[in-house]
Amino acid sequence: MTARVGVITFPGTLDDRDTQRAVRIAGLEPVPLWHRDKDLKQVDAVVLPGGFSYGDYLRAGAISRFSPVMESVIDQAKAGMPVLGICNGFQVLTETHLLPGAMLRNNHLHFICRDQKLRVENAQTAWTADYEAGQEISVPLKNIDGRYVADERTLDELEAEGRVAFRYLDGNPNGSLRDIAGITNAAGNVVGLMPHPEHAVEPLIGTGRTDGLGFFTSLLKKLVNA
Amino acid sequence: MSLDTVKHAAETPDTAQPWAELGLKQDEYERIRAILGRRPTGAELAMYSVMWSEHCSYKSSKVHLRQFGEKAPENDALLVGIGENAGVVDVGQGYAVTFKVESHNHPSYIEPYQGAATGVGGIVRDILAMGARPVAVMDPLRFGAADHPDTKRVLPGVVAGIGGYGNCLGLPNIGGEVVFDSCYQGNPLVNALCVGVMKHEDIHLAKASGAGNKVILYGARTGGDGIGGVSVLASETFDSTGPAKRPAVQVGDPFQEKLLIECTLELFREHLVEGIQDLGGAGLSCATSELASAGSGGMRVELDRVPLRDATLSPEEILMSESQERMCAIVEPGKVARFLEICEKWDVIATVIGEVTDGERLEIFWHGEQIVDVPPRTVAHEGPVYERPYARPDWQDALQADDAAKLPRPQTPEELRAQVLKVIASPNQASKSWVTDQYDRFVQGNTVLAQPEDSGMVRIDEETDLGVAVATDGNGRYAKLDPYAGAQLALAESYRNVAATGARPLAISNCLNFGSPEDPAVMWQFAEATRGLADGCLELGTPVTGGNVSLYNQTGDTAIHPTPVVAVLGVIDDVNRRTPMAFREEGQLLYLLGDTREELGGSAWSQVVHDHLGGLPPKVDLARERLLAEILISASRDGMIDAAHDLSDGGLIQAVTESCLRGGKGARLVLPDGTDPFVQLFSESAGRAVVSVPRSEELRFTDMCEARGLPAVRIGVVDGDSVDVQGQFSLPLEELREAHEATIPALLA
Amino acid sequence: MARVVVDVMLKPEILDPQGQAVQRALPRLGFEGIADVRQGKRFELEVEGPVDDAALARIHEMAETFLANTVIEDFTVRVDS
Amino acid sequence: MARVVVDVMLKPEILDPQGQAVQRALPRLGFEGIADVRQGKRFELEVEGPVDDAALARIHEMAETFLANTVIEDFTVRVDS
Ligand SMILES: Nc1ncnc2c1ncn2[C@@H]1O[C@H](COP(=O)(O)OP(=O)(O)O)[C@@H](O)[C@H]1O
Ligand SMILES: [Mg+2]
Repeated sequence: MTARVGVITFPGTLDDRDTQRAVRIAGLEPVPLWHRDKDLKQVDAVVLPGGFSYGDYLRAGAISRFSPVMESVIDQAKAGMPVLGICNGFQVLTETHLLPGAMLRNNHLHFICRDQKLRVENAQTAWTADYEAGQEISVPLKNIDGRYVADERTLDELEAEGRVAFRYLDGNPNGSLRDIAGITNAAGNVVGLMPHPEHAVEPLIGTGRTDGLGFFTSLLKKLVNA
Repeated sequence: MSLDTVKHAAETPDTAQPWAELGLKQDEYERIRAILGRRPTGAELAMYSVMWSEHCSYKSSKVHLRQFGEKAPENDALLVGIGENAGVVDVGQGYAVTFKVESHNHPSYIEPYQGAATGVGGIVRDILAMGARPVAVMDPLRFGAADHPDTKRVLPGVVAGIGGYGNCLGLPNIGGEVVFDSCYQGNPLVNALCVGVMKHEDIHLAKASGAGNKVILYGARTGGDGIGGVSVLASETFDSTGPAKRPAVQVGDPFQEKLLIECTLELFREHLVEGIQDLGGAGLSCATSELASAGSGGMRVELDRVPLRDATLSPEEILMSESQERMCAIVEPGKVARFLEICEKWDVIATVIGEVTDGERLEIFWHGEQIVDVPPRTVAHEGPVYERPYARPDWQDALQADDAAKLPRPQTPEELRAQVLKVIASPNQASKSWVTDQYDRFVQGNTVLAQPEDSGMVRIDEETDLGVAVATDGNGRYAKLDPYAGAQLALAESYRNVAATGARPLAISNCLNFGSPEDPAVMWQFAEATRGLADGCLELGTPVTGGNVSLYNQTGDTAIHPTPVVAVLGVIDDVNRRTPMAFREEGQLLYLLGDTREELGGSAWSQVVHDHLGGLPPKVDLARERLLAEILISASRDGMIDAAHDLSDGGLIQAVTESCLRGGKGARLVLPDGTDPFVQLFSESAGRAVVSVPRSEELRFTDMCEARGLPAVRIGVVDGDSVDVQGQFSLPLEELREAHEATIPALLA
Repeated sequence: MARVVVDVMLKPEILDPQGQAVQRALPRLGFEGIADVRQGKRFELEVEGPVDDAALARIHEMAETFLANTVIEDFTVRVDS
Repeated sequence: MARVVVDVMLKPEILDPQGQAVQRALPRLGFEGIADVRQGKRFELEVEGPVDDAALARIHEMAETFLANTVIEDFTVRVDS
């Protein structure tokens, strides 16, 4: 028996099918979830994929946060279910305050698409256990609202508690404070990041690297070996 | 407000009408009266004027475009040809691919962001309307001089618009072009291409048949977009205070379009659609008349049911509105409820606005009163056709006589080195990553190759690894020197680019960007270019599946260079066998395929070093292109080469530099004995490519080339961290990279 | 230093997808009774020196040629009190 | 119908690259003497019914929970005259 991973589609979500594919490649069972349904179909974990939900009008993630499915996700996340927000999904997680801080327009004001080097700072979350702390990985980055900000106190707290999960290497692509690419909640079950691990799971496609697969194999180990 | 009904028109034959303001000629207006047997109503006049415009009717170009059908090569792969929203090609395993290039030139000059964004939106709806899921976009772009202040306004806006719209739709951008030339200063060219994939049985056509079937308009509400021109009608027909100001530009909503795509694909999946048409230029006028014209019966539309964003719109304006993100579907009555349900699921507004009738007329009503009663064919398909006069311009001979061979050449290796750096760093030859990094090339998770590779390639089947490759090319400088050869060179380059990645070229689409057809010299360029393209496609066996014509790209009396842009689509059975452009393996051997002649007319070197355009473009040899393509495809299939890059503008040194930079490896070049290094490095002879061959494959590869008669010369080896031309100069990769990559950011930052 | 505010809004006849998205979301969030929402930009300019008629005229010109695209947008200029 | 305007600006301590980009471009366009530019959002809400204290309170709540993200933004609500 394998674990079931819900992948949410909001209106304007783009990377839902890609995320389902990544989940499948890792040996997990993807379960499509629709924004209007509160029912999480008994999944063991949830991924909020990238895209431009509601066009990112108003603010990225601001409108999706109020969808029915998010009520259930918030409840379950608080109860310990693994939740991963990628790019737009990360933005939704900050808007819901499951993760602290906020995401703003890149400091250079352009959309940026590139292969991005990261350091995995915390290898103990539900989504990073398959990496080593300090490991360097490369996955695609693509966004226009990717600048992570939070007040100094929050940043210090994140650092002190080891909740900065990923940091940008070889150049900060968007002005994110303290080079933060992704963070986790205190319990380590809710993780959000701007780069796209689901686009780095097959050798031939995209950047030609599979560095992103570890997110999903981490989850598999946690859920199936638990 | 008085409504100009059909009845009223019949009773008031002498009412003066603003046909001239709407762009109609006197004889065209007379023809409309003859067709109808009375004067047209305001609404009918609106429809005819917009549908008989150059943009919709192709009245100046039609007689020339016919060749694409008449000279079409025998090709079993063509499932749907010219005339539909886009052509469809069989790529095997039950899959069909549809692709097309469109232009949004003029709007992008007025409002770069929205002009370019809505250009992407429009071509994506064309592809969707064929029944396909859009899977990638490309954007061939041309701007004025790179250092002109207005280019700083237009280019960033256009790029942001293409990215803003395409990224939000989730379509990977896998290639395009960025070209600078002062001839495009007041007329930037913003062409956009979309590729879509479907199964054969999913092909949909734009026709309305089956009396009693419903006409459903769905998508965005209709507003006053893009109808600046028709306001004249409203002022003629309506209250004395005059019409509200109507915008001439359209604003796009990519989020709405994304919903429209997913919603439409779900409608197709449930087989709810009999016929479908996107709304683009000429809006509802076009969609209703084309659907009815292509179908078997007539159509009746209740125009007052159209959901509006602006309640003050007149019926004429509603008919002509170019509001974006709308589609029109023909649906069996029993399927309407389910259709509306799916639209509701996607938050897409859908309204039954009429039905297919068993008559032969297109009839449109406004609150119960008839305002249109026309034979739809006369609106949509039987518009005017012009045989515009054309003549070879009197300056053509002088231009061709001004041979680039006479230009002063570098005298020393140092001078040659400096000129190489200058060309590599020139805006046209420099890296375009400042542009392409603003486009998502990863979304959908099927991108095998994207810019700066020779062609974009996407996987279309995850089980079998079937893929398609697309490249776009055009060279206005060549076409200016000789439009017939220029069009063929664009075709040849695009074809070569597809083959270089290992894909087999199947079919083409094109966008013909020219000046005013009322100028006989421009019309001659157009006639020559279309003739060249049609002859070329026949010889290469790649049919034209569709395309677009953009005329009147000129400022005052000065036209842009004739700029035919050609997109070639190819298929590759297994994307694992694709050939990338990067030199990655030290020690691999570099072979130059094809013949290098002294051909500098229209070259990058002549432009960058001498600001010169004259002489003849490189010679076209399509048989050679075919042979080269076969070799490149076989070599990819049998694993004989690890990298390939086609040679085009900038010549050998440009290609080698790009492949070295991409792979992060240098090259040592040893040019053939007794040749002129300058010519070897900068000539732009067509039909060439450079490949990187593993030593273990050398014999097999050279045997194959020899057996098939393709010249293949060993010109060097992948080695070190500079590009070293023996006996001439050495250029460290870092210096080349700096020269190549710093130019565009410096110009636009 | 004085502050001048330039408000830039899409012309009424131009589609405003952002405003629409906000408006459509409101009922779901439990906010009824908002008939229309338009979203635009607000620029706050800190002006050195006196904000006299000449300065305002310059800012007006700046708004017209740069801050707004008058093909699709209207703008207003006012001194913040 | 009454119009209520909600202005949303980034908090002063948050970097505003859009405003900065505008400011940097001004001298090149020949506009001197602007010491700082901040760019924010302006929402125009058309309110059905009377804009009394209760309505304004609701709009205030809407701004606080939805139109602005108070982690990074400040807002003001006012009735347009
Ligand atoms: N506007 C653009 N959008 C996407 N890709 C682009 C664009 N401009 C250039 N490219 C890509 O950059 C690469 C180099 O462009 P170009 O020099 O025009 O290629 P070629 O010489 O093969 O025609 C190609 O992969 C092309 O697809
Ligand atoms: Mg090429």
